[in-house]
Amino acid sequence: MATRTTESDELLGLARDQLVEMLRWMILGRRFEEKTAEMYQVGEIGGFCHLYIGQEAVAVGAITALRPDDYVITAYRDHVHALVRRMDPNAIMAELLGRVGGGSKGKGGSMHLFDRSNNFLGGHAIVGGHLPIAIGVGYAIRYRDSDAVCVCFLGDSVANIGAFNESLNMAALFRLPVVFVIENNQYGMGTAVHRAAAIRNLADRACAYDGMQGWTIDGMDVLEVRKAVEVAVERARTHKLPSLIEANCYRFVGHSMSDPNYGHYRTKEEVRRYKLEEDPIKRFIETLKKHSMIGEGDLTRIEHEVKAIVDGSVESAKQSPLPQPEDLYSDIYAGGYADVQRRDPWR
Amino acid sequence: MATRTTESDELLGLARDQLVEMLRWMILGRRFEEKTAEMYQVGEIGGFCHLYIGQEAVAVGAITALRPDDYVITAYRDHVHALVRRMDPNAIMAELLGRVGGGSKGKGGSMHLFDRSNNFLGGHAIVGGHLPIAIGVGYAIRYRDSDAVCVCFLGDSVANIGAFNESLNMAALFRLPVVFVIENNQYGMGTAVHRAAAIRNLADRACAYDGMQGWTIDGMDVLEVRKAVEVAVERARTHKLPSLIEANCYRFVGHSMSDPNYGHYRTKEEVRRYKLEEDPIKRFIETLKKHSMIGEGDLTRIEHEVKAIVDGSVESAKQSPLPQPEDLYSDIYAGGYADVQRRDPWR
Amino acid sequence: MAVITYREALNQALREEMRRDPDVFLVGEEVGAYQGAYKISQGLLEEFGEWRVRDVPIAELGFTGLGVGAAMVGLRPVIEFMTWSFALLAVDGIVNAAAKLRYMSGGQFKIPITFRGPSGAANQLAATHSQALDAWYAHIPGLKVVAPATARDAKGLLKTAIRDDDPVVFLEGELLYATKDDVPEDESFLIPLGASDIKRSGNDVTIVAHSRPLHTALKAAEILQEQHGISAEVIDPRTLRPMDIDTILESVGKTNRCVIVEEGWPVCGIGAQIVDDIQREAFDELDAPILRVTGADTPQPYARNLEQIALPQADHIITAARRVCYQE
Amino acid sequence: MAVITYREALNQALREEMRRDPDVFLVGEEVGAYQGAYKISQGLLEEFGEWRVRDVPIAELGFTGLGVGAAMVGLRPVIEFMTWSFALLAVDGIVNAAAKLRYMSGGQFKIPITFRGPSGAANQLAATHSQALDAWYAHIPGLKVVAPATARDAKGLLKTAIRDDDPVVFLEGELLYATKDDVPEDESFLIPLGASDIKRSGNDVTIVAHSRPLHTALKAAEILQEQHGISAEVIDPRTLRPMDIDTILESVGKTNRCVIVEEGWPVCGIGAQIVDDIQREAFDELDAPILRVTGADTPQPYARNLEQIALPQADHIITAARRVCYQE
Ligand SMILES: Cc1ncc(C[n+]2csc(CCOP(=O)(O)OP(=O)(O)O)c2C)c(N)n1
Ligand SMILES: Cc1ncc(C[n+]2csc(CCOP(=O)(O)OP(=O)(O)O)c2C)c(N)n1
Ligand SMILES: [Mg+2]
Ligand SMILES: [Mg+2]
Repeated sequence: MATRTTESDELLGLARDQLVEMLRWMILGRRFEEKTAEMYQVGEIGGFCHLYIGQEAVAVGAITALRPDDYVITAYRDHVHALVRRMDPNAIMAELLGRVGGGSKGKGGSMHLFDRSNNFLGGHAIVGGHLPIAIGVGYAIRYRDSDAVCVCFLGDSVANIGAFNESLNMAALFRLPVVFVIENNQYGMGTAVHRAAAIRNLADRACAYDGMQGWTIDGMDVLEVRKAVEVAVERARTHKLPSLIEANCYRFVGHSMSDPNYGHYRTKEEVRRYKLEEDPIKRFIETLKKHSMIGEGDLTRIEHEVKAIVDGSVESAKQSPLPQPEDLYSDIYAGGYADVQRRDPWR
Repeated sequence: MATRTTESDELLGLARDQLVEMLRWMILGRRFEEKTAEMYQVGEIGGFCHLYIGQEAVAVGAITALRPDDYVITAYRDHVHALVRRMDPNAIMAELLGRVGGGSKGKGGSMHLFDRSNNFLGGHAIVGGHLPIAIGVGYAIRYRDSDAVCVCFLGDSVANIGAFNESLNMAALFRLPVVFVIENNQYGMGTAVHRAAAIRNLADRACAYDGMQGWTIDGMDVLEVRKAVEVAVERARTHKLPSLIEANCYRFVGHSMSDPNYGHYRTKEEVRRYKLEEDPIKRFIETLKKHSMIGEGDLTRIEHEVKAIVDGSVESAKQSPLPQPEDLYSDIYAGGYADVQRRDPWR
Repeated sequence: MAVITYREALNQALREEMRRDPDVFLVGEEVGAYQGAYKISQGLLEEFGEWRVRDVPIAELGFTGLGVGAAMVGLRPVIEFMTWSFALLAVDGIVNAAAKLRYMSGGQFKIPITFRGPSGAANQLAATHSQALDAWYAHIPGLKVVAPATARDAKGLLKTAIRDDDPVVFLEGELLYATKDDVPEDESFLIPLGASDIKRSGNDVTIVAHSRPLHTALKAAEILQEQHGISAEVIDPRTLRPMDIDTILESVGKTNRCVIVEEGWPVCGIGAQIVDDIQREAFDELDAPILRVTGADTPQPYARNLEQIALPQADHIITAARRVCYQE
Repeated sequence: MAVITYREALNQALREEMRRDPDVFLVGEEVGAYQGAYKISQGLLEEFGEWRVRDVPIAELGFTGLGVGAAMVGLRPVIEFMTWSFALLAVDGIVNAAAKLRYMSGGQFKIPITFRGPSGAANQLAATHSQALDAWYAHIPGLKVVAPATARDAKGLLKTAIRDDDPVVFLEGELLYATKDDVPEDESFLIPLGASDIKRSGNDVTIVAHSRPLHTALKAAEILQEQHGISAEVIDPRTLRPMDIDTILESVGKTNRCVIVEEGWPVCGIGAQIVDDIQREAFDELDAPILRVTGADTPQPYARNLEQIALPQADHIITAARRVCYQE
């Protein structure tokens, strides 16, 4: 990719275990999404469903750099972020299938995953809608004098929306420990980044906020992502300064399950080339092999483990019952919703 | 002021007539606002009423740089922009008094002045709300292949709101002939600029948009404003490129008629110093005198003329009748509003 | 006449109006190169070029205002929201600018703009993406609100909306796009705003429904006739503001009973206003309380089975209709 | 008890709750150094410091979300809108985030946030600054909506709202801030959400009114009694969602007549829902159609004389009440 600046020949001083763990997350993410696509195609999953295939290096590189008490928030393309943040794969799959065993009891669906116990704050489906929420989390961290940080993932198109300016300005103004990670997968739906954003590198928009630092990295290189996020997290944790990282990446699949892989907006050839030359999993495996960190045996073992998890999640999800009609009215208000039957005797 | 970079010892090649005309607009603006304050204090004017006293150099420098077929749009602190854009002073004053002779027949008030015949597009009271409108005007100009431009005035606080990012990005992306003029009067209501904006010079936010150029100028110097706007207008007219000018200025009065001149947020001393040292009218008179462009006689004549206009506007406004009850329901829909009596028989 | 989809009908309306009037242009996310997220604008970029079919960044507030500004200086923008749920970011532009500028300027500026896009629930899009805020827009003086249920109405009403000199909120049914209907090919075919349409005649009960629930109501009406001997008259107001309440009153004058159906939430919904209007103007005609069938008073759930019961169902309407006929 | 203003009552409520619970904090434009645009937060910055009384840039969408995010991780933000008209920029955060997050997360996250600020018309602020969008927020499941008319209610209800675990939209009357009332000083004084209050007893007609129009209704009730021999019962629902409709039904059961007053626009307003509820549950009790007195169905005009007639007046209420009593 144009933005690949440094060849990650260093392993950031990570132990073999850690590196293999990262690879395992990436493969789990990939296989989970492939299974999700399958389940969508057979009609077990409905609604809008946005897959992360091709972008795994970003979530994995970033989230593995965090502590358990840090916070993660993202948009609707959220399955892999949730997974890597250790949300139970069974709960994710059950959510996709609309079952009570889902993280949101089947009420949220693909775009609205949440896992409170792992500080995974969603899964937000309105473009840019979660940026203000992220700074609120950063605010709460400082309010409590904690040294946690909040990592907020966002799509490239978010750089053009109003909430971006309001959120980044306040993050810089109040010195909030928030790391904004733009997943620049080159397109917002069918719109190439430069047909929407009047700026070459989105990270350069950090220039508009004193105290905010921005940098553009190769988001197909999981170690480069990890390194950048570690720096940004340190800025946030220690100096209470926000950052804006633009991770250039690529989605190998359509915008959502209802969109084609390519079409008016990008060529089949382009997609093929990225898959062939830039696949973050392939690239990471190469790096690891070069450093003799893994062998074929490890890969087989990982694929095996991952398959068990993924298949298990479907198995488990299918066992989970559908929500009951009365679940329609739970979880709206804290104290329940007594009054509703009066105006709504039909249900 | 800190940002006064060049002493405007040049008169930009303007003819004496033009220079005196500019001074005349400034003095008219000042006296009109003083009269407005008076009328507010005696209860003839109601609602929120934001005076422009101290900032005259910005509107006058910018608007006199325009052609009649250009467009002007601004926020709620709009009386002087309307005046300089040649809206009838009688219609402005009648509007402030809530009379049918007002530009909006008394329905808009101080914050919502409009003069279609002079391409004065308002008078908008929601902070940032008119920026998207301004780019729509720019869009229409290009749609029609016209070489008009749209000058959009905005307060300093607007740099922190969402619409700012959306509008500047689209202006740059579509190459719209829009000149954004930030009237940085150092405060958004009671908030000093740097308590709200995480950036030293607001004009530097142009850095976030390729094609946008930004510069910070001394907005108490009418000739510096005029020069900068001329450059920006040329960029827009000829090259279809937007600009962001930050004119540093100061309001000598409270945020609105219901706010004190100073208080928690700024000292009496600060206000005094600005009035003494930075008054844009005094400064312009000095410059003109230095170049022997005016004498005391001219000043007396201008004050005299201006007084006649201002007093005349009050005279005329007071003659204008109050709106009739039936006016409540006109100007809502193009074809009138036939149905209303049914649900609203009380009025 | 030709049988075409609601989607094609909207496309025809846009194309015809853009051909007819060079001031009409379309703005929205993915309306151009991508041919529209729901393909409503298919082929328009190719015919009219990028200044008249403008892809914009995801910036709902910004491009709403872009439309308002262009309208102020005489153009006739059509603003497409990818869905009306995203227009929540743009309500300031719609409510505080578009709806009020004529008034605040004392009539100096007309704002001939059409805001359109899919509204309501689709298939399991869940809470943020499934809402029918019809009542919100109907609440606002200065706006007109249209919600067609058939391809024919969609075409005739969109053409009228585009020609209208006021801001029109045009609510399309996301799940109606593929439905088909006989639609006049005649380019002069227009349907006036503010005219209800009696979609089915009947004598025993008046059912008022718009947008997708109209079809549910029609289905319910058939079952009511066949299984319960109740003859239902089904009226589609089509325009929610201004609303043609007279047609409804006339019907209620005949049936003396009324059920109102809508997909939106119940509290302060469209039906509440219709109830108010009917009881005020036809108090003595009513033989039973008016009942309402609405979307469930809850954020829209994702799970398919919950989503189904959250939407107005024929069963619900049948129960309500039988109740106002004192059959239950 | 002490006689204090509505403004002071709100200030007391905030102060008491902030003292009681370190998780409560206030966010808004000018709430700190400036002491509040309407001085509701007078003295709070000095007592609680800048992290608990936070001045923010003019960025309604941003600081609304800031509150929602802080609430997600356990704080109890109070978000002040300088006026509710500016919240139009923030409805996405209120409606698509705050109101839905509990549901979309299957109950994992509670959102204990209070959105508050002045609502409705003040003195000639004109169209963009004068609107009572009570019905909009009442329409939304997931929100609670409160609109106190007196200093006492303001204090008791704001304290309850802040302690409530759900998002509460708290609509203050801009023109009520200076009104005075007897208010308990006791820090444990709370008024539950969802409880109407009978502000005046009567037998001939029920008048329902909230926020500022309550006072207009009370004035009308006096005139009705004195000049027309009509004894009006005046009920303030105080909470618009959930609404205590039982108290209203009981009253209508006695009076058999009802007039509903609100400052907001008529179409799909609060009153429309109350009409719907009454006619559904007390159809046989009604001796006359329910009539509504609302804000005029128009953007708010600037001119003082027009503004006056655009707002509900005692005269309007008297006419309506006499009409439902068949005196006219
Ligand atoms: C405010 C808003 N407008 C439009 C949409 C519809 N929409 C969903 S995703 C998307 C594209 C977003 O692209 P990007 O931010 O680059 O993220 P990516 O999908 O590439 O991960 C659009 C237009 C939305 N969800 N929210
Ligand atoms: C969206 C919005 N929020 C808040 C307000 C209230 N308000 C009116 S003017 C103002 C200050 C604006 O300051 P600035 O932009 O610097 O302009 P100035 O008044 O200094 O000319 C505020 C907070 C508003 N009108 N609109
Ligand atoms: Mg993208
Ligand atoms: Mg300012």
